[in-house]
Amino acid sequence: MNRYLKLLLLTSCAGLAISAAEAKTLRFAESQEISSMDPHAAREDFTLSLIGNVYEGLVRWNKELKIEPALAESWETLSDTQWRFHLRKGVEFHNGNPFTADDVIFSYERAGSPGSPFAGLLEPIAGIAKVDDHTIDITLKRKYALLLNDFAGWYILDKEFQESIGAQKPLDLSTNTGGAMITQGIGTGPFKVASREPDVKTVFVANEKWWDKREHNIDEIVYTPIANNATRVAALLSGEVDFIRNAPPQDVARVEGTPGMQIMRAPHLRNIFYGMDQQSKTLPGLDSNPLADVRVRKAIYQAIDIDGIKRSIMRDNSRPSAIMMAPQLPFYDASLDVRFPFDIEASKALLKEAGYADGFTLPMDCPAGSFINDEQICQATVGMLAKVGIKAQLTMHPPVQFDTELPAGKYSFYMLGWAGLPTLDAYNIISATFHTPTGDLGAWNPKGYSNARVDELIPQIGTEYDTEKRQEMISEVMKLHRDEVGKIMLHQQFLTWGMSDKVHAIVPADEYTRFWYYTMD
Amino acid sequence: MSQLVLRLKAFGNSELAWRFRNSPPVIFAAVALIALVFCAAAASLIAPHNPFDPATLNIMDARLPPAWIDGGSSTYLLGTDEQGRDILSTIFYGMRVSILVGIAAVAFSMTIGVALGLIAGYLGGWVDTVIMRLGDIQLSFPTIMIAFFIDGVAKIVMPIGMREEMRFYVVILAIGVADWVQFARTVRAATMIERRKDYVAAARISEVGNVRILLAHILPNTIGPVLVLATLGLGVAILTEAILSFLGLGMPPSQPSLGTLIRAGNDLLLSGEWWISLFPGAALVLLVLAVNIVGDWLRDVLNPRLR
Amino acid sequence: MISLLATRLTSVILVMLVVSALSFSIFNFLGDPVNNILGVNATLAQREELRVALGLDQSTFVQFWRFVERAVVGDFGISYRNRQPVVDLILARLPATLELVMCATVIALAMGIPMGVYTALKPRGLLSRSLQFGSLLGISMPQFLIGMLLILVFSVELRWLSAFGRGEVVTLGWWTTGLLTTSGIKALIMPTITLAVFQVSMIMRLVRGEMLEVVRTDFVKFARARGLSDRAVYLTHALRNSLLPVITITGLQIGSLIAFAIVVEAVFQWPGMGMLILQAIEFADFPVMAAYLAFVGFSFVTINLVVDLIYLAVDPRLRAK
Amino acid sequence: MNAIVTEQPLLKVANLGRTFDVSAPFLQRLATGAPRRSVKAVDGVSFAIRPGTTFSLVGESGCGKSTVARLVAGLERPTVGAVEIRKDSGERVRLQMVFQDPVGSLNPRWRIGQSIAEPMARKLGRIERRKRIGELLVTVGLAPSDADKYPHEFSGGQRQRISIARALAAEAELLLLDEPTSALDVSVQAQVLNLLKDLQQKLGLTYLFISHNLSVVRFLTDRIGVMYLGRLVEEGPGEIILENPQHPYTRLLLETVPDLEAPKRDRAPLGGDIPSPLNPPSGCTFHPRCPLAMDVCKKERPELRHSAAGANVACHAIQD
Repeated sequence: MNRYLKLLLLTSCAGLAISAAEAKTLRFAESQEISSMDPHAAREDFTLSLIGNVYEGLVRWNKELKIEPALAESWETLSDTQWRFHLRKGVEFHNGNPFTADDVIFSYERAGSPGSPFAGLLEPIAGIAKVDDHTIDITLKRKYALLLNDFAGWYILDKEFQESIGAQKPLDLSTNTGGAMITQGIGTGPFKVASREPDVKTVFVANEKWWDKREHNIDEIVYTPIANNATRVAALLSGEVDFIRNAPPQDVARVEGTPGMQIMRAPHLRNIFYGMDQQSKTLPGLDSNPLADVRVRKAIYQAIDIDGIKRSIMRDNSRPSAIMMAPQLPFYDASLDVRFPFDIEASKALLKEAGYADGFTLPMDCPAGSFINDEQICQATVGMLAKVGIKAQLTMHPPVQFDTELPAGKYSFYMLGWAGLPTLDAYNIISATFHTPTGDLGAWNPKGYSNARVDELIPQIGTEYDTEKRQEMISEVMKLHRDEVGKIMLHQQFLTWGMSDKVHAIVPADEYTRFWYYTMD
Repeated sequence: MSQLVLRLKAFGNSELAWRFRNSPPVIFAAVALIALVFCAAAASLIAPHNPFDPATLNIMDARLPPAWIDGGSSTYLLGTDEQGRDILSTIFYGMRVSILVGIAAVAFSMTIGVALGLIAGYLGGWVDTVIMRLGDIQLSFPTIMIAFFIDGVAKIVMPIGMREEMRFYVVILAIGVADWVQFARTVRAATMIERRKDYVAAARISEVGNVRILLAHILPNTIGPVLVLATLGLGVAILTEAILSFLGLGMPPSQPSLGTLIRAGNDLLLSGEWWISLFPGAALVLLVLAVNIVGDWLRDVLNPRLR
Repeated sequence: MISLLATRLTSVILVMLVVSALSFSIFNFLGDPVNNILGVNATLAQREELRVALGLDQSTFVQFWRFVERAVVGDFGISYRNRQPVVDLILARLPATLELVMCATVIALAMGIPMGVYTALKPRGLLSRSLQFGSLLGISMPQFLIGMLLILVFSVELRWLSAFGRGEVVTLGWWTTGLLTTSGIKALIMPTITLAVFQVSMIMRLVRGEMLEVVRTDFVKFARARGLSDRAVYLTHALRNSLLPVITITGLQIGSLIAFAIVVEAVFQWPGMGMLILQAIEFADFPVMAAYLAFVGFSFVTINLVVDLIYLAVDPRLRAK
Repeated sequence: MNAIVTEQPLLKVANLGRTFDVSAPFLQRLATGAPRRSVKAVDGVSFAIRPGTTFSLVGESGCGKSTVARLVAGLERPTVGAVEIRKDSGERVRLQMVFQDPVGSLNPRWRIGQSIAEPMARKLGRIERRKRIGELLVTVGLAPSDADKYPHEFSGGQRQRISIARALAAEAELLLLDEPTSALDVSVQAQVLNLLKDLQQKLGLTYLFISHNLSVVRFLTDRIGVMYLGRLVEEGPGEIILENPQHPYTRLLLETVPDLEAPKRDRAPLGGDIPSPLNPPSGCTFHPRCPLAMDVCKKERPELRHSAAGANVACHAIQD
């Protein structure tokens, strides 16, 4: 028994040693777990980012976050509401099946089916018609400017494979037909799913038959979720993983100071801000709503020492921002991105002018763990507001509760962050967080900022194809929102990816891990 | 007055005091405990800063190392945390919260446990069965699970603005509820013995009410083991609060306990700013250790079976 | 015996009902799983649709009743987060936690009993006093602190041991074990120690206390009077008599070990049931939470029962009653 | 019914019965199908005590005599029958009890002054109360300063004195003495018995005296009741029963009375085993041990009847 055990251990060790010498394995850890191998089952950025190496859409984002052809080689607009896509020929799914128009139509019907998280994304589409095996015509319900952006997040599945495993529909929690896609998935992408144990590890191997030119040299990716920040960083420092997304700012120096380790930084699309109830007549505990007064909002804004937060809490891994749009997005207008200065005296003067010379009590709600150092930022804000007489009463919420209560309009003053993913366009941001809540618009702006002109411009921005006109409208909305302090902007977070210096990665502003651009020494 | 002196003298000559004088570690622990409790109780008087007056915080002073290290400031003896709070002061204040939570939780479980134990032991019958079966069920939930429950319930019943303020009581409840069974069992067993004793019968013949019999006669005769249990429970309660903090169910950052401080410091463990996590951790271990040493000693000394 | 089983059976049913009723009454307020499933961009109509599909629109009572109905036949629904049947999920995570708990228990017994015997035999020795102090320290430190310190020393500084996960596991039927591979055993070391510290201290103190007490009984005094050496008296009589409470406490502690495994699993990213429940809470994954609670309640009652039965088997006096 | 009618008794017990439920727990009964079981600890006991006299209940341990005392004291509720301790005026007779165990009868956490004060009238002030405690302590032969001591500072005999003082504090008219001396050394026994006798003469107290020891009873009693397995088997004036016992059980008891000169000697066992009260013999419960047993004894239970000797006897073998 003992000898057998030893033998077993020896062979397994030897096996590991050999494979490590020959193949390039990238060991990757992040706090979250892939929700599902079903690319239509969860519309959540981390999962889409990771399984985006397995599946592809008609188009994709390149290194510079520009749209480039993927499964569609080219496209043209037949009219304002009709698009023709020419599909790439000779593409094979991981199981060897050829990629055809039927797969696109199947994937449209699947992702757009009722109950699918992607139904909203594909909502502008009226129908898809097959012209031939590699040509399709897409009819829109109305003029829509962001079709290609949306298509980058809509992945194509193999019709035959899906039918063979009985997963024609995504996310059917009542009958569990999606269960088949927990551990397997067939796409056309640069990596194939080799094995998967949920919450333990997922192994991807390179797709040798990928249609695109192989820039990467990675043979295998081993993904392990590690939820605890300190444990994850420890795993990197101890050499057990090669790559972690989101090294916490406080550990950046340690990682950089460790021989053989590096930090790669990039600004993230996400802007962090405080949202405010500007519609209620009164706030809890008060007989008025000071936040309805633009002077009070500006006073709070100017009381926040954003550079102090940047230095002490973010450790210089942030960029204070004035508009809710990252410079990496199209239509960004740098001339607008100018903050009101941090100025306690000005803040006090504004409060006095608004009739709150003695300050007031302000309920404040923050998520614990949704954004980088959210808790510390909120705590620091409490201290800063105290200096102008505003007594903020901070409550921290678990994200799941926060995300439920915030849209329900239960908070008066809250922290939120918005990136504009996966559309990568200002429309996504402003339609969700600037528009007066009506129907599906303004869902994340409950009782918040409301401006008739902004509400009028937002739908137009969604449908305008002319870039100059779009630029004008977006700038106008951004300026109005900034000047009226619709939100109190804080900063743009930085991505700080920690990795072994053997890894050569690219860090895009949307935080997606596009492994087909990575190489390892 | 002179009687008090006499009593003190009598106590000084008692076996308890003798054994105390002859156990140096216990003396050390007792002194440490008194010192820690004093620092906690007098936090607002002796702490060099008030970390909970947000208006006094200066984020420019954040993350300063302890005074004896380069870059440290003598204003902040043990350095500052990410918010610019003085670590020494946050430890004093945090210890106050930890001790209060611990004592209140133990007092809560003791009160419930003793009351139910007395009732079950005295009345017997189906009341006893119900209470003890309830205890069995209670024991089927680990403390952490109960904390999750109570935390969840608290979120239902409390309006958003009150959640943070009420957290103190919620945490006490969560820790306290879990622990009543051992008190109840101890007291019940003792009560069942005491209630059969003739002095209880004598009281009943003298038409003394049940409540008075329970409180004046039986309770004092069952309280010895209860107090030992309570001392030992205090250490566990303080530790439990720290564990709950780690899981995000403990005291909030706006009124941090030692556990909250350690949880916040946990994220900085690898950052090189070791003082933010190390000192509160050391304070917690020292506090619980001192409580446990004293409790342990009391148990040995007061346990008649070990005499 | 039969009455014991009958009493315990009622208590199992009671526990399960109370647990699930309680969990259901609070689930709806922990947060809405729909957000997590559909993402932030979902429309109101979509959210509503999914809520109806999941039955979340119905009253707590109806949801509870449906849960009980299905749970009776072993169907605990499908996890919102993992999209897997909850029973499969729990069974998949069970080996990791049980292996951890069992290893910790074995270590606790293997170290705690000799240490307890030793400190009872030589209460005044220096080693005894150090062990005594060490045991007090062991019950005075929160587990997550021990775990993080171990990681800091053995993973980050020395790079000897793995900071996370189970290493390579071998599958035996539905069970997975890390005990058959080097990496698996290396991965077990730190979590096991972290979990066992408290138990070692407790068992040591328990054995010591019980032995000191047994030694004072007439029975042992007679043995001594018969001319048996102290060592023989302690090891044969005293130890045997003090093992009964050790069985009880060890058994009962297995339950709380499962609970405390939550903390250890969170620190070491151990893919067991503790991680599962933490993730479920984060995600508002009600089916997993309900099933986990029911499962933990069930194991507690079962363990209690087993302990009682062992007690009956070991102690003939109780059987006579 | 052979209730003994006496003029104006202070305590009257009529057909008193007390049954204890000794069934297994409900679930066990359910599982094993076992029936409910009960024990008749006291069964159809009747007697009365005139003011200022002593009535003694005698029998082996487990015969139900202590239960009678507890029923009289109101510590237990009778299953059948009644205890009448009201005076003609309707006023309730004040009663107190002195217990067998001198350790358990006083709350160890209370100073004895506090224990003695417990049954005192509520209206008494602090100083009066203190004074009264002192008097009572002197009455029972202790010092007033003893009031501040704790029970563990006293000997067994002293503690019984304290219990008596507590009984007197309530101004009790009826004292239930439940083996008050059986836990004491013989010399101390005598002191306590003398004290009781003195007090009866001085204060005109009425005693219900419970004892298994006929030699102690002899010292104090006016009437005697002999109990066997929950029933009175013989009842009558003390001198008659002690000098001329009729019931075979009483005779047996008297034969085995320990000699006062050799008190520590083990008593000779009674012939035969005491039957289980759970499953009492049919008819006369004494018949398995009775030298005079006849066929009728196994079938019919004898009732108390007046005997020629002057006592009331429940025995088929004793004819008028």
